[in-house]
Amino acid sequence: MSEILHLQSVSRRFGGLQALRDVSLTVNKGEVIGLIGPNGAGKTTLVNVVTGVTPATAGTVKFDGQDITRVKTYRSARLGLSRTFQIVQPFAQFSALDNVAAAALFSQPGEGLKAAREEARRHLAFVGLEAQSGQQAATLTLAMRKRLELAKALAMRPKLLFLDEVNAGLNSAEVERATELIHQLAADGITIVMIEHLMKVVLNVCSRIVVLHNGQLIADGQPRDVMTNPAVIEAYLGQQYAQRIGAHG
Amino acid sequence: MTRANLILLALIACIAALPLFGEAYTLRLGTIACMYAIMALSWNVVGGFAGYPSFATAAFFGLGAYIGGVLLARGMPLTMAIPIAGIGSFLVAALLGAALLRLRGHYFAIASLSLIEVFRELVNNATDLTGGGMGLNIPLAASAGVMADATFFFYLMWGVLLVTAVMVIAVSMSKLGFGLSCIMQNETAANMVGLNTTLYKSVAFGLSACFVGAAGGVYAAWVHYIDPSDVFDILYSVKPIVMALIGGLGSPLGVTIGAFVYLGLEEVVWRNYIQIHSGVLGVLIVLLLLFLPHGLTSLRGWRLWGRAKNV
Amino acid sequence: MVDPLAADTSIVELKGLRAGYGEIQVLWGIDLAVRKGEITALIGSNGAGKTTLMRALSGLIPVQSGAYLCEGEDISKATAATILSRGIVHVPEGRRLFGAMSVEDNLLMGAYSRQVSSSELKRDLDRVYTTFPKLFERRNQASATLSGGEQQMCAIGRGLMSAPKLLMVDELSLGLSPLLVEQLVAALRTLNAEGMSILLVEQDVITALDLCDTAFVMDMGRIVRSGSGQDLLADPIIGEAYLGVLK
Amino acid sequence: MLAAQILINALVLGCLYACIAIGFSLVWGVLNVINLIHGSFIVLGAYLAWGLYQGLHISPWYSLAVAAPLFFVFGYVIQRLILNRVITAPVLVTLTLTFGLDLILNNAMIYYFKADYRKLTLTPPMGSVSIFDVVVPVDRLIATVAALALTFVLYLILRRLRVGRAIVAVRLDRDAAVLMGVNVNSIYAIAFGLGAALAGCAGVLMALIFPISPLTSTAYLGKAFVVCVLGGLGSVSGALAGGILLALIEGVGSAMIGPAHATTLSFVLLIVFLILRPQGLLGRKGFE
Repeated sequence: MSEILHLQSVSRRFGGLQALRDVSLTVNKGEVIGLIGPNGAGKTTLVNVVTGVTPATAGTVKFDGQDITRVKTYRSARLGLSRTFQIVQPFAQFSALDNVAAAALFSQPGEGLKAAREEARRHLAFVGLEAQSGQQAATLTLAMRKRLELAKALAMRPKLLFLDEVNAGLNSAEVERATELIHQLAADGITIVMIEHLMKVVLNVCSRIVVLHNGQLIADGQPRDVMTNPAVIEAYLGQQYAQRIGAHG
Repeated sequence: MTRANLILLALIACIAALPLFGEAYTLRLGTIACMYAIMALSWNVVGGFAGYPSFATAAFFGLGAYIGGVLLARGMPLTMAIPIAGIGSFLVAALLGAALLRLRGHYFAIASLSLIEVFRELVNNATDLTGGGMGLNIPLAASAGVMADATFFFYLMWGVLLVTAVMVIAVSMSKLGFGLSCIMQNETAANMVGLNTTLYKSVAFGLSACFVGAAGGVYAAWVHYIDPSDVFDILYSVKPIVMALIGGLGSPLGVTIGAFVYLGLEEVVWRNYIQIHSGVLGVLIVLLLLFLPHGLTSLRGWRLWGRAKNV
Repeated sequence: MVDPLAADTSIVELKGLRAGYGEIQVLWGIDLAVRKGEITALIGSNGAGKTTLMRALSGLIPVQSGAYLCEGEDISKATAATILSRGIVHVPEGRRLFGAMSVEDNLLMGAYSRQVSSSELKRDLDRVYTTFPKLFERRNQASATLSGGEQQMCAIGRGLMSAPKLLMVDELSLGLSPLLVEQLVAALRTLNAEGMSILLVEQDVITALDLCDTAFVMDMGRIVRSGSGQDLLADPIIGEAYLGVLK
Repeated sequence: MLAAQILINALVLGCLYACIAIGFSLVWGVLNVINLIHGSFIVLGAYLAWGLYQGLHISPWYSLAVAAPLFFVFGYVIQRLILNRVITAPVLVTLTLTFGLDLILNNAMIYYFKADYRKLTLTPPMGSVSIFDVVVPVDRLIATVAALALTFVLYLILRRLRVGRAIVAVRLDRDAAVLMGVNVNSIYAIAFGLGAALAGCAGVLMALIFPISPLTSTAYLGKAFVVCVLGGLGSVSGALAGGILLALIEGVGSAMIGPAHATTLSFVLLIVFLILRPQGLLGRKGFE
């Protein structure tokens, strides 16, 4: 497998707070990685560092062989790095269609608005929002906005896709549907790194799990190994949860 | 092209007929109307489309006036001096924009406001070039009589307005306008979809300065004499905002109508309350913001304008 | 559904409460009762409306319709200050400490709206310091410089300074290590044993259900289940939907 | 001795600048409103001192006691009746509104007092003293001490009084303050009133030193801007640091490149500072 993303000793500080500490991580093409850890462990910061929103204070980030540590967000987006936001970030006054069209339009230089809208329609169909394409983004339900976020990310023709809590706030049926979409994307060859709290989804979808705790990487490996790793149980899952997995699994 | 934009062009075309009814006063008013509309439309690019509260209009109006004025005073023909004033303003604004537009909200507002101060002081101190606080005399372009001059400068200002309107309409229909709208709604997301926000904002800032600068150049030639406190007047920054607020932010037709309505109010106030005109202007601003938060469009809610056009 | 005797035994009761932000409605008719002297837990996934419910209860957002009763009296139109004066105290999600103020100043802000003598204030302060000795050590330190767990202690302490009858804690365990959570849980148990009613919103469902007497499960802005903590822990549907337990 | 001269002048002037800026900073920090009337408030305060001295022979030191409550009420009412209605609106609206209010007040002053410059001259004059061979007029020195005292009074109000703690709390976290039972609307009005009172008192002190005219209001406002940006928003210590820094920059700038460029320099610095270090020199939140 060839690597697509490589983090070397990445750290990020916010004033006195060390949000990421010496994180090294390699993501290979075609993998689906689950990034887990307690709230405040630095998962979203990690995504922000890679996408250039808050650049690393130390260490290097390489994407597709290119050093992108100091590259601006819009550039890394054009290189094929896209993400969804934990707190959805729609263009609130635009229609769903124009939201996705914006993503297609600006991530591919040279694209025209008309072609971008055509393409957007396809992505909306893929996430099941065709019927809402003319609706203003602010008026969509949370579940729909989450899917809109996904459609936007896809319209950027990503090589690597970060999904930041796409299932948060969704009910079971919606989660199932989102999981199906992720499976489909993985089958299409998109490399995915997902931050997720629902262990059911993580274990169902991911081929590898990475655990962050207090800004440090404490485990990285096969799902079953990680779930039985004592450090992970201590920091994240808790004894009771581990017992339950033991009992059920 | 949307209906509102077509109406805007039609409106501007109608104004061109003004000299037919012209006396000197009408022409003077018409020239100022065009100048105000240029300012309001230009401000709308950065303030309405991109959502950045710019108070820099006066800075670029003054800059353009001085670029134009100095060149004219050195004997350059009008046909070259005005475009240079516009292009010069565009370049200065675009460069400054790259730095200033990293700021948001209050901080951007203050920074743009201080540009006026900085430019004025620079002009004040470059006495050799600009005449400093003594002001700058600009030779008459072509003295063919009072009326002919008035008509000439009216059409010159009108021409700049037409170009400005075409620019603004073109922006609103282009990828640039779409991008600015993205920036206004959610800049983080705009960056994340691969939009070079710094570039877009700088271009928008440049465009908002370009035609204001050109108008400044025309103004300098028109009035033959400028001094720093006259052209770098903070009111030139606030007026376009008030016009845009009257007409409704973001709509080119709205802000143009806002400019005309504002000028009408200003004329009435000037004539009747010369001593307290700026105070009355202040009252107008306060009343507008408190009672018509969405400009004239708020009136539709009162059913007074039930069948009025959708501005 | 609602116990006719609830007015006597419940400190807070909601009947068909609706609330939201501007045009967006989040809560679609909430019925629940928080009984005096009990620990009540509110669980549910992210975005189910738990925090919105808390904000409505403390008056940060207006109640759009429905009844909000405190000890039998309708306070659905009351301001945040009035609600606070009834002893309903909200420890918000994310702690929301006044970062530049010292720990002690934060605690004193908790007593802002109480008209009490300084000796009484001193006594309450001492009580908080007894409950959380860590805070005493750090009383002159700016609260922004505290660790996550200490911040949560400070936030709860600030809540205690408002003399609560009902203490509402939103996301007790957020971002804290299991050990710290255990300490905080122990502190809440003690407060409850001393007679304080507690309403707890919690992401960590197992902790919440273990701790509480009664629990309500929220989903999509509605209460979808309720019962004792132990019953809900054993409920297989809850297990699957909210605990993420593997089949 | 030039260095000592510049330094002492900067300290004296810096305290006055801090006093000019402190009310502006308070309003900006607590209400998140840039109060463009601030400059005219200061000028109005100066006229008050001038009028009381010329008309009733009341010494400016006593005028402070008149100005503070008067301006407090003035500010309180303006906030309650006008500003509060748009307090949640975007920057553009609040800024334009305070600009409109400033036009009204400034025009009223021009109408009544005319635009010419007046001077409040104490009789008999207070003379001057020399500190380390640097000559400083006594009235200016006393004004400086008074300015420092006013700044300190605000610090005490915010630090010791219940209402002061509430103001700080609202500034730090509005929602959390509501949860403590703070009535935010009333705190906004009080903070605006305090801002106005500080401006009025600053004006009284300015009357002792500078000529009085409605035309000077923008200069005061400009100083307030620069001080806030240099020192960081919303702290007493930040305003002091910003004030002294600004005075120092102006002093050194005047000495090196001539007084004509000093203002330009400070505004250029303002823009540079805004871009590089928007949190200001001290970069701390709150009024601690």
